[in-house]
Amino acid sequence: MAVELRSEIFDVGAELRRYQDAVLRARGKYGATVTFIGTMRDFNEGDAVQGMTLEYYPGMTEKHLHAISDEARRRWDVLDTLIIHRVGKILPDEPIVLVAVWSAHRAAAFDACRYLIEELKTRAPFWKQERLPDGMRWVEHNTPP
Amino acid sequence: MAVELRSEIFDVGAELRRYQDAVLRARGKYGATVTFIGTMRDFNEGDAVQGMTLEYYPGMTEKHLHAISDEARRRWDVLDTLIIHRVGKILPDEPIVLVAVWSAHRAAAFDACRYLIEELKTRAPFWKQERLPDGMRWVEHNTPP
Amino acid sequence: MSITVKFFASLRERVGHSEAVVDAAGPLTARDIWARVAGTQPMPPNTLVAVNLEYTAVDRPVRDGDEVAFFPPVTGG
Amino acid sequence: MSITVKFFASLRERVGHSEAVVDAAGPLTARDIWARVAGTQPMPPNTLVAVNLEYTAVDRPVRDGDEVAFFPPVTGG
Repeated sequence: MAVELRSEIFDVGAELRRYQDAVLRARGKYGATVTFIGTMRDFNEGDAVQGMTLEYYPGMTEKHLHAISDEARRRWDVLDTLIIHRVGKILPDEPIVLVAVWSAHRAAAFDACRYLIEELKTRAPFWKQERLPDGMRWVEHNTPP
Repeated sequence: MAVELRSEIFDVGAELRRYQDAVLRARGKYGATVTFIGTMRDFNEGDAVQGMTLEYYPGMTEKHLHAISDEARRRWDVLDTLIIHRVGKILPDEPIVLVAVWSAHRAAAFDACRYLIEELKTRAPFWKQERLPDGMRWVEHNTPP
Repeated sequence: MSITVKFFASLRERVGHSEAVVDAAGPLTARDIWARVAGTQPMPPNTLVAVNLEYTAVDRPVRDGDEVAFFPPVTGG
Repeated sequence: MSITVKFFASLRERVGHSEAVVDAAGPLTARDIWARVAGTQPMPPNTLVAVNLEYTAVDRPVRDGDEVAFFPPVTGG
Protein backbone atom coordinates (compact mmCIF):
# COMPACT_ATOMS: atom_id res chain seq x y z
CA MET A 1 0.00 0.00 0.00
CA ALA A 2 1.57 3.28 -1.02
CA VAL A 3 0.71 6.98 -1.16
CA GLU A 4 3.01 9.28 -3.09
CA LEU A 5 2.90 13.02 -3.79
CA ARG A 6 4.92 14.11 -6.82
CA SER A 7 6.02 17.53 -7.99
CA GLU A 8 7.19 16.16 -11.37
CA ILE A 9 5.24 14.61 -14.24
CA PHE A 10 5.03 10.81 -14.03
CA ASP A 11 4.42 8.03 -16.53
CA VAL A 12 1.41 5.93 -15.54
CA GLY A 13 2.63 2.73 -17.18
CA ALA A 14 6.13 3.02 -15.73
CA GLU A 15 4.71 3.60 -12.24
CA LEU A 16 2.41 0.60 -12.46
CA ARG A 17 5.27 -1.60 -13.67
CA ARG A 18 7.64 -0.29 -10.98
CA TYR A 19 5.12 -0.87 -8.21
CA GLN A 20 4.15 -4.32 -9.42
CA ASP A 21 7.74 -5.44 -9.89
CA ALA A 22 9.33 -3.94 -6.80
CA VAL A 23 6.67 -3.59 -4.16
CA LEU A 24 3.54 -5.65 -4.73
CA ARG A 25 3.68 -8.70 -2.49
CA ALA A 26 1.10 -10.58 -4.50
CA ARG A 27 2.80 -11.87 -7.64
CA GLY A 28 0.70 -14.61 -9.23
CA LYS A 29 -2.18 -13.80 -6.89
CA TYR A 30 -3.98 -10.82 -8.41
CA GLY A 31 -6.27 -11.46 -11.34
CA ALA A 32 -7.76 -7.97 -11.52
CA THR A 33 -6.20 -4.51 -11.56
CA VAL A 34 -8.41 -1.44 -11.89
CA THR A 35 -6.85 1.97 -12.35
CA PHE A 36 -8.24 5.46 -12.44
CA ILE A 37 -6.17 8.17 -14.12
CA GLY A 38 -7.21 11.80 -13.77
CA THR A 39 -5.78 13.96 -16.54
CA MET A 40 -5.63 17.73 -16.74
CA ARG A 41 -8.02 19.10 -19.31
CA ASP A 42 -7.42 22.27 -21.32
CA PHE A 43 -10.80 23.76 -20.47
CA ASN A 44 -13.00 24.26 -17.40
CA GLU A 45 -16.32 26.02 -16.99
CA GLY A 46 -16.08 27.23 -20.56
CA ASP A 47 -12.62 28.79 -20.27
CA ALA A 48 -9.31 27.77 -21.84
CA VAL A 49 -6.92 26.64 -19.11
CA GLN A 50 -3.18 26.95 -19.78
CA GLY A 51 -1.99 25.20 -16.64
CA MET A 52 -2.68 24.80 -12.96
CA THR A 53 -1.01 24.73 -9.59
CA LEU A 54 -2.01 22.14 -7.00
CA GLU A 55 -1.65 23.19 -3.37
CA TYR A 56 -1.86 20.66 -0.55
CA TYR A 57 -1.56 20.43 3.23
CA PRO A 58 1.73 18.65 3.99
CA GLY A 59 1.07 16.07 6.64
CA MET A 60 -2.72 16.05 6.50
CA THR A 61 -2.93 15.18 2.81
CA GLU A 62 -0.72 12.10 3.16
CA LYS A 63 -2.51 11.10 6.35
CA HIS A 64 -5.89 11.34 4.66
CA LEU A 65 -4.78 9.27 1.65
CA HIS A 66 -3.35 6.59 3.92
CA ALA A 67 -6.60 6.55 5.92
CA ILE A 68 -8.79 6.00 2.84
CA SER A 69 -6.37 3.32 1.58
CA ASP A 70 -6.70 1.51 4.93
CA GLU A 71 -10.47 1.87 4.78
CA ALA A 72 -10.59 0.41 1.25
CA ARG A 73 -8.65 -2.62 2.45
CA ARG A 74 -11.05 -3.05 5.37
CA ARG A 75 -14.14 -2.82 3.18
CA TRP A 76 -13.07 -4.91 0.19
CA ASP A 77 -10.95 -7.97 -0.43
CA VAL A 78 -8.10 -6.14 -2.14
CA LEU A 79 -4.44 -7.19 -2.20
CA ASP A 80 -2.82 -3.80 -2.59
CA THR A 81 -3.46 -0.15 -3.48
CA LEU A 82 -1.40 2.70 -4.91
CA ILE A 83 -2.21 6.41 -5.00
CA ILE A 84 0.09 8.87 -6.79
CA HIS A 85 -1.01 12.52 -6.84
CA ARG A 86 0.70 15.52 -8.39
CA VAL A 87 1.37 18.73 -6.46
CA GLY A 88 2.75 22.02 -7.78
CA LYS A 89 2.59 23.08 -11.42
CA ILE A 90 0.75 20.91 -13.96
CA LEU A 91 0.15 21.32 -17.70
CA PRO A 92 -2.79 20.14 -19.83
CA ASP A 93 -2.69 16.44 -20.82
CA GLU A 94 -0.50 15.60 -17.83
CA PRO A 95 -1.76 13.03 -15.31
CA ILE A 96 -2.93 14.56 -12.03
CA VAL A 97 -3.70 11.37 -10.14
CA LEU A 98 -3.29 7.62 -10.48
CA VAL A 99 -5.29 5.25 -8.28
CA ALA A 100 -4.58 1.52 -8.73
CA VAL A 101 -6.16 -1.43 -6.94
CA TRP A 102 -5.01 -5.05 -7.18
CA SER A 103 -7.41 -7.82 -6.23
CA ALA A 104 -8.16 -11.47 -6.87
CA HIS A 105 -11.56 -10.53 -8.29
CA ARG A 106 -12.75 -7.64 -10.39
CA ALA A 107 -15.78 -6.48 -8.40
CA ALA A 108 -13.66 -5.64 -5.36
CA ALA A 109 -11.09 -3.88 -7.54
CA PHE A 110 -13.73 -1.71 -9.26
CA ASP A 111 -15.54 -0.88 -6.01
CA ALA A 112 -12.36 -0.03 -4.09
CA CYS A 113 -10.91 2.08 -6.91
CA ARG A 114 -14.11 4.06 -7.24
CA TYR A 115 -14.31 4.55 -3.49
CA LEU A 116 -10.73 5.82 -3.35
CA ILE A 117 -11.13 8.41 -6.09
CA GLU A 118 -14.48 9.62 -4.72
CA GLU A 119 -13.05 10.00 -1.21
CA LEU A 120 -9.93 11.65 -2.59
CA LYS A 121 -11.94 14.15 -4.62
CA THR A 122 -14.40 15.04 -1.89
CA ARG A 123 -12.20 15.00 1.23
CA ALA A 124 -8.44 15.00 0.54
CA PRO A 125 -6.84 18.44 1.09
CA PHE A 126 -5.82 19.53 -2.42
CA TRP A 127 -6.68 22.81 -4.07
CA LYS A 128 -6.43 23.66 -7.76
CA GLN A 129 -5.58 27.11 -9.04
CA GLU A 130 -6.01 27.47 -12.80
CA ARG A 131 -3.95 29.67 -15.08
CA LEU A 132 -6.28 31.35 -17.57
CA PRO A 133 -5.26 33.72 -20.38
CA ASP A 134 -6.18 36.67 -18.11
CA GLY A 135 -4.84 35.46 -14.76
CA MET A 136 -5.09 32.85 -12.00
CA ARG A 137 -8.39 31.47 -10.66
CA TRP A 138 -9.04 29.13 -7.73
CA VAL A 139 -11.26 26.22 -8.66
CA GLU A 140 -14.30 26.54 -6.40
CA HIS A 141 -16.00 23.21 -6.95
CA ASN A 142 -14.70 19.86 -7.97
CA THR A 143 -15.91 18.19 -11.14
CA PRO A 144 -19.10 16.15 -10.70
CA PRO A 145 -18.71 12.36 -10.86
CA MET B 1 -12.25 2.89 -30.66
CA ALA B 2 -10.06 -0.16 -31.12
CA VAL B 3 -10.17 -3.92 -30.61
CA GLU B 4 -6.92 -5.86 -30.85
CA LEU B 5 -6.10 -9.54 -30.41
CA ARG B 6 -2.46 -10.25 -29.62
CA SER B 7 -0.48 -13.46 -29.63
CA GLU B 8 2.52 -11.81 -27.92
CA ILE B 9 2.88 -10.38 -24.43
CA PHE B 10 2.15 -6.65 -24.28
CA ASP B 11 3.08 -3.87 -21.89
CA VAL B 12 -0.01 -2.16 -20.50
CA GLY B 13 1.64 1.22 -19.98
CA ALA B 14 3.20 1.27 -23.42
CA GLU B 15 -0.13 0.38 -25.05
CA LEU B 16 -1.99 3.12 -23.19
CA ARG B 17 0.65 5.67 -24.16
CA ARG B 18 0.71 4.52 -27.79
CA TYR B 19 -3.08 4.71 -28.06
CA GLN B 20 -3.34 8.06 -26.35
CA ASP B 21 -0.54 9.61 -28.40
CA ALA B 22 -1.31 8.17 -31.81
CA VAL B 23 -5.00 7.39 -31.95
CA LEU B 24 -7.11 9.12 -29.33
CA ARG B 25 -8.83 12.09 -30.91
CA ALA B 26 -9.56 13.77 -27.62
CA ARG B 27 -6.34 15.36 -26.41
CA GLY B 28 -7.09 17.89 -23.69
CA LYS B 29 -10.69 16.66 -23.49
CA TYR B 30 -10.63 13.57 -21.31
CA GLY B 31 -10.38 14.05 -17.56
CA ALA B 32 -10.94 10.43 -16.58
CA THR B 33 -9.42 7.18 -17.77
CA VAL B 34 -10.45 3.90 -16.17
CA THR B 35 -8.62 0.71 -17.05
CA PHE B 36 -9.16 -2.93 -16.19
CA ILE B 37 -6.21 -5.29 -16.48
CA GLY B 38 -6.79 -9.03 -16.19
CA THR B 39 -3.63 -10.88 -15.22
CA MET B 40 -2.96 -14.60 -15.34
CA ARG B 41 -2.79 -16.11 -11.87
CA ASP B 42 -0.63 -19.08 -10.94
CA PHE B 43 -3.50 -20.98 -9.32
CA ASN B 44 -7.12 -21.85 -10.13
CA GLU B 45 -9.61 -24.00 -8.25
CA GLY B 46 -6.87 -25.00 -5.84
CA ASP B 47 -4.39 -26.17 -8.46
CA ALA B 48 -1.04 -24.72 -9.50
CA VAL B 49 -1.28 -23.45 -13.09
CA GLN B 50 1.93 -23.31 -15.15
CA GLY B 51 0.47 -21.60 -18.19
CA MET B 52 -2.58 -21.43 -20.41
CA THR B 53 -3.66 -21.35 -24.02
CA LEU B 54 -6.42 -19.00 -25.12
CA GLU B 55 -8.51 -20.16 -28.06
CA TYR B 56 -10.88 -17.80 -29.86
CA TYR B 57 -13.26 -17.72 -32.82
CA PRO B 58 -11.60 -15.63 -35.54
CA GLY B 59 -14.20 -13.27 -36.94
CA MET B 60 -16.82 -13.66 -34.24
CA THR B 61 -14.56 -12.65 -31.36
CA GLU B 62 -13.56 -9.37 -32.99
CA LYS B 63 -17.15 -8.73 -34.07
CA HIS B 64 -18.41 -9.25 -30.54
CA LEU B 65 -15.79 -6.95 -29.01
CA HIS B 66 -16.61 -4.23 -31.54
CA ALA B 67 -20.32 -4.65 -30.79
CA ILE B 68 -19.88 -4.19 -27.03
CA SER B 69 -17.58 -1.21 -27.63
CA ASP B 70 -20.28 0.39 -29.78
CA GLU B 71 -22.89 -0.37 -27.12
CA ALA B 72 -20.74 1.23 -24.39
CA ARG B 73 -20.49 4.40 -26.47
CA ARG B 74 -24.25 4.41 -26.95
CA ARG B 75 -24.99 3.96 -23.25
CA TRP B 76 -22.39 6.27 -21.69
CA ASP B 77 -20.79 9.58 -22.55
CA VAL B 78 -17.36 8.16 -23.33
CA LEU B 79 -14.79 9.62 -25.71
CA ASP B 80 -12.96 6.45 -26.67
CA THR B 81 -12.42 2.79 -25.74
CA LEU B 82 -9.63 0.26 -26.24
CA ILE B 83 -9.74 -3.52 -25.77
CA ILE B 84 -6.58 -5.61 -26.13
CA HIS B 85 -6.91 -9.37 -25.51
CA ARG B 86 -4.28 -12.07 -25.66
CA VAL B 87 -4.74 -15.27 -27.65
CA GLY B 88 -2.46 -18.32 -27.78
CA LYS B 89 0.01 -19.22 -25.05
CA ILE B 90 0.15 -17.17 -21.84
CA LEU B 91 2.30 -17.46 -18.71
CA PRO B 92 1.46 -16.52 -15.10
CA ASP B 93 1.79 -12.80 -14.29
CA GLU B 94 1.26 -11.85 -17.93
CA PRO B 95 -1.65 -9.56 -18.82
CA ILE B 96 -4.55 -11.36 -20.50
CA VAL B 97 -6.76 -8.37 -21.21
CA LEU B 98 -6.66 -4.59 -21.08
CA VAL B 99 -9.87 -2.55 -21.23
CA ALA B 100 -9.48 1.23 -21.21
CA VAL B 101 -12.17 3.92 -21.33
CA TRP B 102 -11.58 7.64 -21.75
CA SER B 103 -14.28 10.09 -20.71
CA ALA B 104 -14.80 13.66 -19.57
CA HIS B 105 -16.19 12.41 -16.25
CA ARG B 106 -15.31 9.49 -14.02
CA ALA B 107 -18.73 7.92 -13.48
CA ALA B 108 -19.16 7.19 -17.19
CA ALA B 109 -15.62 5.83 -17.41
CA PHE B 110 -16.12 3.44 -14.46
CA ASP B 111 -19.53 2.27 -15.65
CA ALA B 112 -18.44 1.70 -19.25
CA CYS B 113 -15.23 -0.10 -18.27
CA ARG B 114 -17.09 -2.41 -15.93
CA TYR B 115 -19.74 -3.09 -18.59
CA LEU B 116 -17.10 -3.96 -21.17
CA ILE B 117 -15.22 -6.45 -19.01
CA GLU B 118 -18.46 -8.08 -17.79
CA GLU B 119 -19.74 -8.45 -21.34
CA LEU B 120 -16.37 -9.70 -22.53
CA LYS B 121 -16.16 -12.30 -19.78
CA THR B 122 -19.71 -13.59 -20.14
CA ARG B 123 -20.23 -13.43 -23.93
CA ALA B 124 -17.03 -12.99 -25.97
CA PRO B 125 -15.85 -16.25 -27.59
CA PHE B 126 -12.61 -17.05 -25.76
CA TRP B 127 -11.73 -20.35 -24.09
CA LYS B 128 -8.94 -20.97 -21.63
CA GLN B 129 -7.08 -24.25 -21.39
CA GLU B 130 -4.79 -24.48 -18.35
CA ARG B 131 -1.49 -26.33 -18.19
CA LEU B 132 -1.31 -28.14 -14.83
CA PRO B 133 1.60 -30.25 -13.57
CA ASP B 134 -0.28 -33.38 -14.73
CA GLY B 135 -1.71 -32.18 -18.05
CA MET B 136 -4.07 -29.78 -19.78
CA ARG B 137 -7.52 -28.81 -18.48
CA TRP B 138 -10.26 -26.71 -20.09
CA VAL B 139 -11.56 -24.01 -17.77
CA GLU B 140 -15.27 -24.78 -17.36
CA HIS B 141 -16.49 -21.63 -15.65
CA ASN B 142 -15.23 -18.11 -15.66
CA THR B 143 -14.16 -16.45 -12.43
CA PRO B 144 -17.01 -14.81 -10.52
CA PRO B 145 -17.04 -10.98 -10.51
CA MET C 1 -27.88 -26.76 -49.17
CA SER C 2 -24.33 -26.43 -47.87
CA ILE C 3 -23.56 -25.50 -44.25
CA THR C 4 -20.10 -24.86 -42.77
CA VAL C 5 -19.83 -26.19 -39.22
CA LYS C 6 -17.22 -25.20 -36.61
CA PHE C 7 -16.43 -26.57 -33.17
CA PHE C 8 -14.32 -24.84 -30.55
CA ALA C 9 -12.41 -25.69 -27.38
CA SER C 10 -13.65 -28.74 -25.45
CA LEU C 11 -16.39 -29.42 -28.04
CA ARG C 12 -13.79 -29.50 -30.78
CA GLU C 13 -11.86 -32.13 -28.84
CA ARG C 14 -15.00 -34.07 -27.98
CA VAL C 15 -16.28 -34.18 -31.57
CA GLY C 16 -12.81 -34.81 -32.92
CA HIS C 17 -12.60 -32.10 -35.58
CA SER C 18 -12.75 -28.34 -35.80
CA GLU C 19 -14.60 -27.86 -39.07
CA ALA C 20 -16.96 -29.75 -41.36
CA VAL C 21 -19.26 -29.08 -44.30
CA VAL C 22 -22.78 -30.50 -44.35
CA ASP C 23 -24.53 -30.91 -47.70
CA ALA C 24 -28.17 -31.82 -47.19
CA ALA C 25 -31.71 -30.92 -48.10
CA GLY C 26 -33.41 -28.54 -45.65
CA PRO C 27 -35.08 -27.48 -43.51
CA LEU C 28 -32.52 -28.10 -40.77
CA THR C 29 -31.93 -26.52 -37.38
CA ALA C 30 -28.55 -26.11 -35.67
CA ARG C 31 -29.48 -29.11 -33.55
CA ASP C 32 -30.02 -31.19 -36.69
CA ILE C 33 -26.62 -30.08 -37.95
CA TRP C 34 -24.98 -31.25 -34.72
CA ALA C 35 -26.57 -34.70 -35.09
CA ARG C 36 -25.21 -35.06 -38.62
CA VAL C 37 -21.67 -33.97 -37.82
CA ALA C 38 -21.02 -35.03 -34.22
CA GLY C 39 -21.96 -38.67 -34.75
CA THR C 40 -23.06 -40.33 -31.55
CA GLN C 41 -21.80 -37.52 -29.29
CA PRO C 42 -24.77 -35.92 -27.53
CA MET C 43 -24.76 -32.13 -27.43
CA PRO C 44 -23.87 -30.94 -23.90
CA PRO C 45 -26.76 -28.96 -22.41
CA ASN C 46 -24.66 -25.82 -21.92
CA THR C 47 -23.56 -25.70 -25.57
CA LEU C 48 -23.66 -22.26 -27.19
CA VAL C 49 -24.58 -21.84 -30.83
CA ALA C 50 -23.68 -19.07 -33.27
CA VAL C 51 -24.87 -18.70 -36.84
CA ASN C 52 -22.88 -16.36 -39.06
CA LEU C 53 -20.92 -15.02 -36.07
CA GLU C 54 -24.02 -14.16 -33.99
CA TYR C 55 -25.41 -16.05 -31.00
CA THR C 56 -28.64 -17.83 -31.78
CA ALA C 57 -31.02 -20.49 -30.45
CA VAL C 58 -30.17 -24.12 -31.19
CA ASP C 59 -33.57 -24.75 -32.76
CA ARG C 60 -33.41 -21.91 -35.25
CA PRO C 61 -33.48 -23.07 -38.89
CA VAL C 62 -30.26 -22.57 -40.83
CA ARG C 63 -29.95 -21.55 -44.46
CA ASP C 64 -27.79 -22.47 -47.39
CA GLY C 65 -24.33 -20.95 -46.97
CA ASP C 66 -24.63 -20.38 -43.22
CA GLU C 67 -21.70 -20.90 -40.88
CA VAL C 68 -22.85 -22.71 -37.73
CA ALA C 69 -20.56 -22.83 -34.68
CA PHE C 70 -20.85 -24.89 -31.49
CA PHE C 71 -18.85 -24.05 -28.39
CA PRO C 72 -18.84 -24.40 -24.60
CA PRO C 73 -19.39 -21.51 -22.13
CA VAL C 74 -16.81 -18.79 -22.74
CA THR C 75 -13.94 -18.16 -20.33
CA GLY C 76 -12.06 -15.11 -21.63
CA GLY C 77 -10.89 -11.99 -19.89
CA MET D 1 -2.05 28.43 25.58
CA SER D 2 -0.35 28.46 22.19
CA ILE D 3 -2.13 27.45 18.96
CA THR D 4 -0.55 27.15 15.51
CA VAL D 5 -2.92 28.33 12.77
CA LYS D 6 -2.69 27.55 9.05
CA PHE D 7 -4.61 28.85 6.05
CA PHE D 8 -4.67 27.27 2.62
CA ALA D 9 -5.55 28.19 -0.95
CA SER D 10 -8.09 31.01 -1.39
CA LEU D 11 -8.41 31.48 2.41
CA ARG D 12 -4.66 31.95 2.65
CA GLU D 13 -4.88 34.71 0.05
CA ARG D 14 -7.95 36.24 1.64
CA VAL D 15 -6.45 36.37 5.14
CA GLY D 16 -3.07 37.44 3.80
CA HIS D 17 -0.82 34.89 5.50
CA SER D 18 -0.35 31.14 5.57
CA GLU D 19 0.56 30.60 9.20
CA ALA D 20 0.21 32.29 12.57
CA VAL D 21 0.61 31.49 16.25
CA VAL D 22 -2.07 32.51 18.76
CA ASP D 23 -1.11 32.87 22.40
CA ALA D 24 -4.20 33.35 24.55
CA ALA D 25 -6.04 32.13 27.61
CA GLY D 26 -8.63 29.44 26.87
CA PRO D 27 -11.16 28.09 26.38
CA LEU D 28 -11.25 28.86 22.65
CA THR D 29 -12.96 27.22 19.68
CA ALA D 30 -11.62 27.11 16.10
CA ARG D 31 -14.10 29.90 15.33
CA ASP D 32 -12.56 32.04 18.11
CA ILE D 33 -9.12 31.38 16.66
CA TRP D 34 -10.27 32.59 13.23
CA ALA D 35 -11.57 35.84 14.77
CA ARG D 36 -8.22 36.51 16.41
CA VAL D 37 -6.07 35.78 13.37
CA ALA D 38 -8.18 36.77 10.36
CA GLY D 39 -8.91 40.30 11.56
CA THR D 40 -12.05 41.73 10.03
CA GLN D 41 -12.35 38.96 7.38
CA PRO D 42 -15.53 36.95 8.04
CA MET D 43 -15.17 33.18 7.78
CA PRO D 44 -16.78 31.95 4.52
CA PRO D 45 -19.69 29.61 5.31
CA ASN D 46 -18.14 26.69 3.37
CA THR D 47 -14.84 26.85 5.30
CA LEU D 48 -13.42 23.49 6.38
CA VAL D 49 -11.58 23.13 9.68
CA ALA D 50 -8.95 20.59 10.70
CA VAL D 51 -7.34 20.24 14.11
CA ASN D 52 -4.13 18.23 14.28
CA LEU D 53 -4.59 17.00 10.69
CA GLU D 54 -8.16 15.70 11.23
CA TYR D 55 -11.40 17.29 10.07
CA THR D 56 -13.41 18.73 12.94
CA ALA D 57 -16.33 21.04 13.69
CA VAL D 58 -15.63 24.76 13.83
CA ASP D 59 -17.11 25.08 17.34
CA ARG D 60 -14.98 22.39 18.91
CA PRO D 61 -12.68 23.69 21.68
CA VAL D 62 -8.97 23.64 20.89
CA ARG D 63 -6.16 22.84 23.30
CA ASP D 64 -2.71 24.12 24.00
CA GLY D 65 -0.32 22.95 21.28
CA ASP D 66 -3.02 22.20 18.70
CA GLU D 67 -2.55 22.94 15.01
CA VAL D 68 -5.72 24.48 13.56
CA ALA D 69 -6.16 24.74 9.79
CA PHE D 70 -8.76 26.60 7.74
CA PHE D 71 -9.32 25.88 4.08
CA PRO D 72 -11.93 26.07 1.31
CA PRO D 73 -13.69 23.03 -0.24
CA VAL D 74 -11.11 20.65 -1.69
CA THR D 75 -10.60 20.25 -5.44
CA GLY D 76 -8.02 17.49 -5.92
CA GLY D 77 -8.01 14.45 -8.16
